[in-house]
Amino acid sequence: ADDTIKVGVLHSLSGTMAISETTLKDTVLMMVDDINKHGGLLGKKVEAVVVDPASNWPLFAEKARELLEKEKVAAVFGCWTSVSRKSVLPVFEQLNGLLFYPVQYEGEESSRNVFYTGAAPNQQAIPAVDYLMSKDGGEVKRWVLAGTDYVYPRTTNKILEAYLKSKGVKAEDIMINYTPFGHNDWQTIVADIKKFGAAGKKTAVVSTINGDANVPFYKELANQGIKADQIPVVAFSVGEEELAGIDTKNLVGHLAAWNYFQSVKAPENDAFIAQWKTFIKNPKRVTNDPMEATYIGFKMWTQAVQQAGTTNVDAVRQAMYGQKVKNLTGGTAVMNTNHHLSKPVLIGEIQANGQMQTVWKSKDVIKADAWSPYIPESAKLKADWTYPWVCGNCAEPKFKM
Amino acid sequence: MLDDKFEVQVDEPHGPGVPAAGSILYLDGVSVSFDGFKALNALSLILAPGELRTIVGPNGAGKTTMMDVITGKTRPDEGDVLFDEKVDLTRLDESEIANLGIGRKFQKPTVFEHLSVFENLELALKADRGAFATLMFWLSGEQRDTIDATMARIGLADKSRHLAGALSHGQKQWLEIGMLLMQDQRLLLLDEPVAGMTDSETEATAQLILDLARDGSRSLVVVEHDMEFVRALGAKVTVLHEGSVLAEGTLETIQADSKVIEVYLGR
Amino acid sequence: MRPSGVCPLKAFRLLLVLLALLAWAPAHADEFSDAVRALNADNFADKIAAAEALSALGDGRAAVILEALADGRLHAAGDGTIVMEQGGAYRDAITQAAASSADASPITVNNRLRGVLRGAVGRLGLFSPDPELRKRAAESVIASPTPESAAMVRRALETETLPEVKRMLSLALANLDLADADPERRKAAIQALRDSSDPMVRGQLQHMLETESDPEVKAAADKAVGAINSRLVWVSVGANIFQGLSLGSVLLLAAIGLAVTFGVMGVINMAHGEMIMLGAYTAFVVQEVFRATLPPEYVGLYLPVAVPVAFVVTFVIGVGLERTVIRFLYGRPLETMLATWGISLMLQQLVRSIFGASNREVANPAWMTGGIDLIGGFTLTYNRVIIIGFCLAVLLALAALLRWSSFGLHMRAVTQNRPMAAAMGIPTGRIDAATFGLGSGIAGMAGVALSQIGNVSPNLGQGYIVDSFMVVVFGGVGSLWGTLLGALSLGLVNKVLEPYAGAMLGKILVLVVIILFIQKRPRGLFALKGRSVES
Amino acid sequence: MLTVENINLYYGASHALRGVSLAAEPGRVTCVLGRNGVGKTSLMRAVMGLQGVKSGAIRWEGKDITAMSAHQRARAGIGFVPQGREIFARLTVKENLETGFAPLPRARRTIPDEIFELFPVLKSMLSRRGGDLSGGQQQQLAVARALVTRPRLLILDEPTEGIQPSIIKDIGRVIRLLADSKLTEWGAMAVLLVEQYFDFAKELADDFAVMDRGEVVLSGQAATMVEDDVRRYLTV
Amino acid sequence: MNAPSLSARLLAADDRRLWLGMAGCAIAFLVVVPMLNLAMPPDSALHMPNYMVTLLGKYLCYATLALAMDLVWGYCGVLSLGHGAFFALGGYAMGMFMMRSIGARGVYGNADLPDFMVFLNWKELPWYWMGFDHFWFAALMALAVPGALAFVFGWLAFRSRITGVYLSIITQAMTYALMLAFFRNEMGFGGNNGLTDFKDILGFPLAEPSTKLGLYMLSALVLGLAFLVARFVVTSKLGRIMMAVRDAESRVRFLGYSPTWVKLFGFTLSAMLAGLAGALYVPQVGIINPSEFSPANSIEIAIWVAVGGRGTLVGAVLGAFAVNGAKTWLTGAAPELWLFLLGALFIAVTLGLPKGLLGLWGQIRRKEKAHA
Ligand SMILES: Nc1ncnc2c1ncn2[C@@H]1O[C@H](COP(=O)(O)OP(=O)(O)OP(=O)(O)O)[C@@H](O)[C@H]1O
Ligand SMILES: Nc1ncnc2c1ncn2[C@@H]1O[C@H](COP(=O)(O)OP(=O)(O)OP(=O)(O)O)[C@@H](O)[C@H]1O
Ligand SMILES: NC(N)=O
Ligand SMILES: [Mg+2]
Ligand SMILES: [Mg+2]
Repeated sequence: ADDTIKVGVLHSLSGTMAISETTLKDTVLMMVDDINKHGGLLGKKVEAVVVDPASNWPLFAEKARELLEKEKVAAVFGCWTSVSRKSVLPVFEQLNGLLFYPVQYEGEESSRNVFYTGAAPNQQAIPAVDYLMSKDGGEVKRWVLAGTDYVYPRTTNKILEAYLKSKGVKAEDIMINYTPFGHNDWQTIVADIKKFGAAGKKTAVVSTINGDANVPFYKELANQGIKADQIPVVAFSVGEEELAGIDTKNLVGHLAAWNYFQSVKAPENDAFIAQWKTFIKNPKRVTNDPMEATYIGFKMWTQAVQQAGTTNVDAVRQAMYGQKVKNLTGGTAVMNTNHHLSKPVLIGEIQANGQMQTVWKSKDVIKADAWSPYIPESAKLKADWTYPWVCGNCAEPKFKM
Repeated sequence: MLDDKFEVQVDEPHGPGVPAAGSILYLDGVSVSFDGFKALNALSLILAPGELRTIVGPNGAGKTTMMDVITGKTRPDEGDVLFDEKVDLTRLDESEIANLGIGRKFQKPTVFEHLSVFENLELALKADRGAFATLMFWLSGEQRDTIDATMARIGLADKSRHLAGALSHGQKQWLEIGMLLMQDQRLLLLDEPVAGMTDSETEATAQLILDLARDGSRSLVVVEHDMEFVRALGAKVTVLHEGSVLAEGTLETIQADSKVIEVYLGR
Repeated sequence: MRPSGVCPLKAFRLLLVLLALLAWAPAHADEFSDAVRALNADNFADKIAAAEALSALGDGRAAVILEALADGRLHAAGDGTIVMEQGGAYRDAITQAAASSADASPITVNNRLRGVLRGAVGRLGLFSPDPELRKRAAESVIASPTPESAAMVRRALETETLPEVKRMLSLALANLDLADADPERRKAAIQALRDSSDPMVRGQLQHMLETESDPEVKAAADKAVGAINSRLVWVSVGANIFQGLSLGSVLLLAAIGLAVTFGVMGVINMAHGEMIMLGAYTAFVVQEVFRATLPPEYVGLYLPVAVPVAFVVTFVIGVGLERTVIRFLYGRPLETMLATWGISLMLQQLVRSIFGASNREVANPAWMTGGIDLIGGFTLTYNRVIIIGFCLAVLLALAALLRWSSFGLHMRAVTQNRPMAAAMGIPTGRIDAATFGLGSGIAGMAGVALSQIGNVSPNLGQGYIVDSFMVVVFGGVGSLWGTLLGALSLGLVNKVLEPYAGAMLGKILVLVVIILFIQKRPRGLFALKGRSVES
Repeated sequence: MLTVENINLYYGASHALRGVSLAAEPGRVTCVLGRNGVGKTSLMRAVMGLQGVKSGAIRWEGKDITAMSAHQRARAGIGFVPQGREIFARLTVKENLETGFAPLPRARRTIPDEIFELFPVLKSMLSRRGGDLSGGQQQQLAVARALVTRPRLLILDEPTEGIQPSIIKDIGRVIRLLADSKLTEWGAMAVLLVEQYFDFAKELADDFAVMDRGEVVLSGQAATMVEDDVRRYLTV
Repeated sequence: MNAPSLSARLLAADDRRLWLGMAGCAIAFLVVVPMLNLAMPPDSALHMPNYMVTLLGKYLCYATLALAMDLVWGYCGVLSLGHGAFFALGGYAMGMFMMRSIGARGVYGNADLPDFMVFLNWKELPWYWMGFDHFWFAALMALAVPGALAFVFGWLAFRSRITGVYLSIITQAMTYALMLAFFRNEMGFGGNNGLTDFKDILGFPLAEPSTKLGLYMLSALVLGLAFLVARFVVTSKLGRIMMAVRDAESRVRFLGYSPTWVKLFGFTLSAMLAGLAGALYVPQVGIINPSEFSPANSIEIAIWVAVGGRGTLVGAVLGAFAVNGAKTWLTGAAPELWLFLLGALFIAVTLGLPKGLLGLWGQIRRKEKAHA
């Protein structure tokens, strides 16, 4: 009807990715619920249209099309894996839809129809490595880059490798290891890491291991007795939600780098956590970074809609640029013209209670690089959707000044 | 007389060079063992072209195993199996052997249960067996008549479109015999063709087999325990026991043989 | 290059320690409490300094406090008092008086501080009267050698009486001596270390090869590295075999239940993985009940309780499924695939609706955590050892049941020829239900075990189903020994290939091995031969 | 005493048994004759409970067993030797025999010695898989297996098929002995025998039933039966 | 062989209803749908929206795939749990063509290399990408690669007399191994993301509704053609031999036929049909990645066939439409419950309709007859 504004929720509720994505669906529902309680948007009720793309990439595209063409939603909040995003991208571009993508990812993309609210590699990976190289981080000299074999880890590791080498780390001090999705026998790899770390130089593991593979990985780490003060593991895909599935008693001190931790003390965060626990009716449920990204994305979208006075995609897009939302860690997130956010970077150590304790925080928010300066081909490109560039991947502006 | 015919072939010493000369089927020193149990023990047997031979012997004597060896289902541990004087059957697989002209009816009737009686016979029909040829195959009127005639002969004319799986035990036996007829092979191996048939059907089957043997273009090996049937065939009888030949001769001779009575016929 | 000299500040601190130790008298009370209070500093650098100062006091009480700090059990109250948590009770760290934890918040540590604390605790422990503590201290000195420990270790060696601790201390000392200025000492250290199989030692010696100037020492180091290397090769072979067996046991465990429902009954049971999953969730529920009702020290017992509970739960579910769905499908094995696929979808969603989509935490009980460090940095982890034992026990029990019990005989008879079995007086319905229940029950028990090494989520079963079918078929359908041998050999092959090919390629190669192997044995490893197969 | 009363049996739309009635008494051998496909096996399977009947009743020892499952009938003392042997192919000979223990109380779970006297070949093959036996050996095993249950009604569907002459004679003798309760372990047994081999049947039978096209067309005591009448139904 | 037999066979096929049905479907899919899409005003109730056309196009590809599956499973008795692999290979072939067509329009503007290669520092195009600039070559490969893989794999397996579950499992191993292999970025097929960002096909922009309609109609034609080919095969004597092989493979040998070649023919033909379906599928969904190789996908194909009715070509097509239609509908209408509903559907079909949905049709017809 005309008195509602529909938003699409495109997160897998079944299949392998349901583990992570279901929470984000609930987050959007909570936000929608909240805005309706506060009088809706432009005087209309917001209605969430939930579909289940079932961790099936072609189904993502099909459902995206359904949301845009059939349900005529004003915006879609969804996707987790990069491949699902790649799958829906042509649909959003063809139908001029709006996708809010809330997960940290490999970068190398800036679509007119997508707003990326998760971290780009320079907002997560590089600060984490910097920290480990610092005195507080243990002055790490030797690196294991372990990841699941797909684009996000590949890209991140490529960037990190270039970065480490630029900092004088020798090739023999970098070990790169890839494993299949859902890998669950980590005996050999953990033993190898142990061996690699026994060469007399301070060693750390940078983990871009994703999803299901993490629990067995950490269990094996704990059982083979790899302690955080010997060989710390810093992860980019392990947050509170993942830790809730792991007994963290023996993992205390291993690290994670994100833009948000539940443990951060800030009034916005306290309110958000309380709201979440009430909404989900479970006082034990945790919050995590992609939830914050979803929160920021949703808030920004509502602000932009209000500012534009319409849900028209082109108008909303214009209104998004420069849009500010108080993030949950006490700072302010800003949407840049490259469709990515400026965010703070936090590094935390895992605690026995499954929470992260912040051990380092960036002084200021960091602006996301859509295109990494550490990849030669990419370094030439720039994303800026405002005049005179108006482009997601250009070496020069579209319009001459 | 029959006896004369036997004499020519039985004890004729073969030259070492061409031991299988003049035979359609030649088994020499064939042994098969299963986990140490010798099912066939240096079995030797020669069949002349056009000959009809009955084989009897106690349960477990190795009759079916012998047919398995001839048709390529079981590989012998040792010994020669030659078809048509020179073709070494131990090197060929089942379909190649079938294409040489050896057909078989199994002890336990095996037909294609999800095909109709007609289709079972159609598949057996002598024709090019290649994959492409069968793809383009088109049943001629003549061939259809042959099938119809065979169906009539095996008493299943009214069951033409019935699935073979729905036939009774004895009907399946008949269908299998029908399939054997359709193939028009040079050597037919029949394992207990009248098991489960009534006496009159048994007689009919005997007649059918004699018809087949009459013109001398086919050779037949028939295994049966039914002595009436064996008598009706009136052919030379080989008695197998523990995997080798125990006795050979006319039915009368072997029926009088005390060893045969002891292990097989009983008193 | 290691600095060969010792900087003055550190030397001074060391002196203090030595003095304190010689006197072995509690240091000035105020000095001690000041140092303890200093631990609650604002930044990690100050905390580190405070910890070092505290340990330098050489006060016996310091060890306990530093240990508590490392474990995150040291709290600072609003008024600045430092309280220590021990087994749920709070005491004032300085006065040992009982204290409340009302407004106390834990003093945060980071890895760097943790490392310092560990070294400090180690050094302090060297002189403890408790031999266990001394042993642990020696271990920690080996693990994090600092040049300043050397003198201390030397001193400790003089008084040490326990041969084992003595041996460890000399190793630790040799380790430290590798950096000594005196080439003779270095050489002696190398001699002492050449019998070690510790990759850490090798690392140090290798490092020496690059930096050592004395040719004689260098040669000795070279020889020692060679000796250690050749020993480590064997260690890695042994480790490989263990890992292979362990992976094999996981595969086996996942597959045994399927060996019954599919191998014996012929049901293409796509819901097998979900039975494993249900078993794992049962473990979770049992654990939660234990956590809610029992004191912490007994919670670890949830595991042995969960095994039979999971068996019963999944047995009952299996029987229910058999009676309502599977039994209408005998003789139509391919249809069982369709129906059980449907069941599997429903069970996944059911669990998702009850427990949520995310992972659930199932903790290793303390007795299953960690492992024995064997030589060469190779750890025999307890959970894997226990799982190997468990799965062999399950397999043997099942084999005995199938082979010797009349239930086993009836089960085989029924699955081979249902109408005839009925005509023999065997209650086929009951046997079918019990058999499917048994297979499901075993899968459930496997789920409990697998919860100890992997995640517990609604997708758990999907991760095992392909492998399970692979193992059962590769081994030869219907043969338990085939399943055993299939699982172990696939595990071993995988682990032998992995170091060369990597996890990804290794797995691909294993699949290729299976495909090729089946060509040679079209009915699996343990194929039945003869006529009986065809009929 | 077994009585079959007016049963009708269908395979889908095809009417395989049409109002068949039959009786088999302890101490007597009742022989069912008929050409291929007339419904003999269907009748036996109906009695055993392996094939449901649409109407009619089957009574055994006074009880209506029409609704009973096959295994309950086995427990009620009915033993079955099916056509086509139906050996448990992957069980050993010994295990095949032991499946016959199912309806027995624990104390009686032994294999009677008479079985091995009758079928000596089985004794030497106890550990061979049933499916590996020759056809005739399997048939012997099938008979032996049914005897292990110590039935009071023994159903034999063409038990001599594929068996060597000497053993056929033995089987004939045993059937006689069983019916006459001359064997120690068994009381007087009712024997229901399907046979194509007329001479064998004639020698054994006390009662006859001849079937044609799903119906019993001739029945009565063997002594009063006219051989030519029977033969007429057996020829095509 | 003699040419008249072909047309004679196709026309003589006894079931008139079938031909009428086919004609009806052809009109519905090739005339009615495009008309409803193009000629009806968008706000009319009869308008067929673009997304529906795309959806139908996708189903048509699935239906072709199901048909291929039914040919080997329903008729030859070979339960291939790796058919998704052939589909995916066909899809990759077409994807490679479309990838090459992007040219310098990729994000890094490299005319010689696809984006993912640029970004992973590939210096030159690997040899196995050669030729994919040409449509005809890609189209040929979409048939030849699955066909060749099926032929080699089948030849090895059938020759060794691998049957039943053993065959199913090694086909599953095959697709699983391929999935892992295609995951590897070193393979040069874009790793986990696969091939994506396609712009156009043969100059027709993929984003255009008219291109989508064209692809849809092509899919319908291909399905019709595949149906005719499959029907020709199964009604031939070869078809009956296939069924005989399915029921009693060893017995077929004693009749002188070689099951190896019979099955190999069916398997290879089926793989090629699957490849064709994949090649049509990829431009319509806009992405191809290794998840298409996942064992679960292949199992699902078997499920479609079983739901529709195994061993009946129409059933396979019906099953593909029914299951996928249900999935589309339920994932939107009942996102939290759809697995329950779909699972229940599978169980209900197995228990209630042993011959699949098509069996239901048969049952209804029989009832009607009984009433008449
Ligand atoms: N795979 C096997 N393993 C063990 N023994 C076997 C196997 N196959 C056959 N035998 C044995 O080999 C012997 C010969 O069997 P075969 O079937 O050839 O006998 P037969 O002469 O045909 O008997 P029948 O008259 O009963 O049909 C039998 O004793 C049988 O038990
Ligand atoms: N499972 C079945 N489905 C359909 N029809 C069947 C089935 N079994 C038997 N029939 C049909 O029922 C009729 C009776 O079969 P039955 O097996 O009882 O005959 P029979 O008298 O035992 O014959 P035989 O002497 O050949 O064993 C036959 O015409 C047969 O075709
Ligand atoms: N973008 C990710 N984490 O896949
Ligand atoms: Mg035989
Ligand atoms: Mg019969």
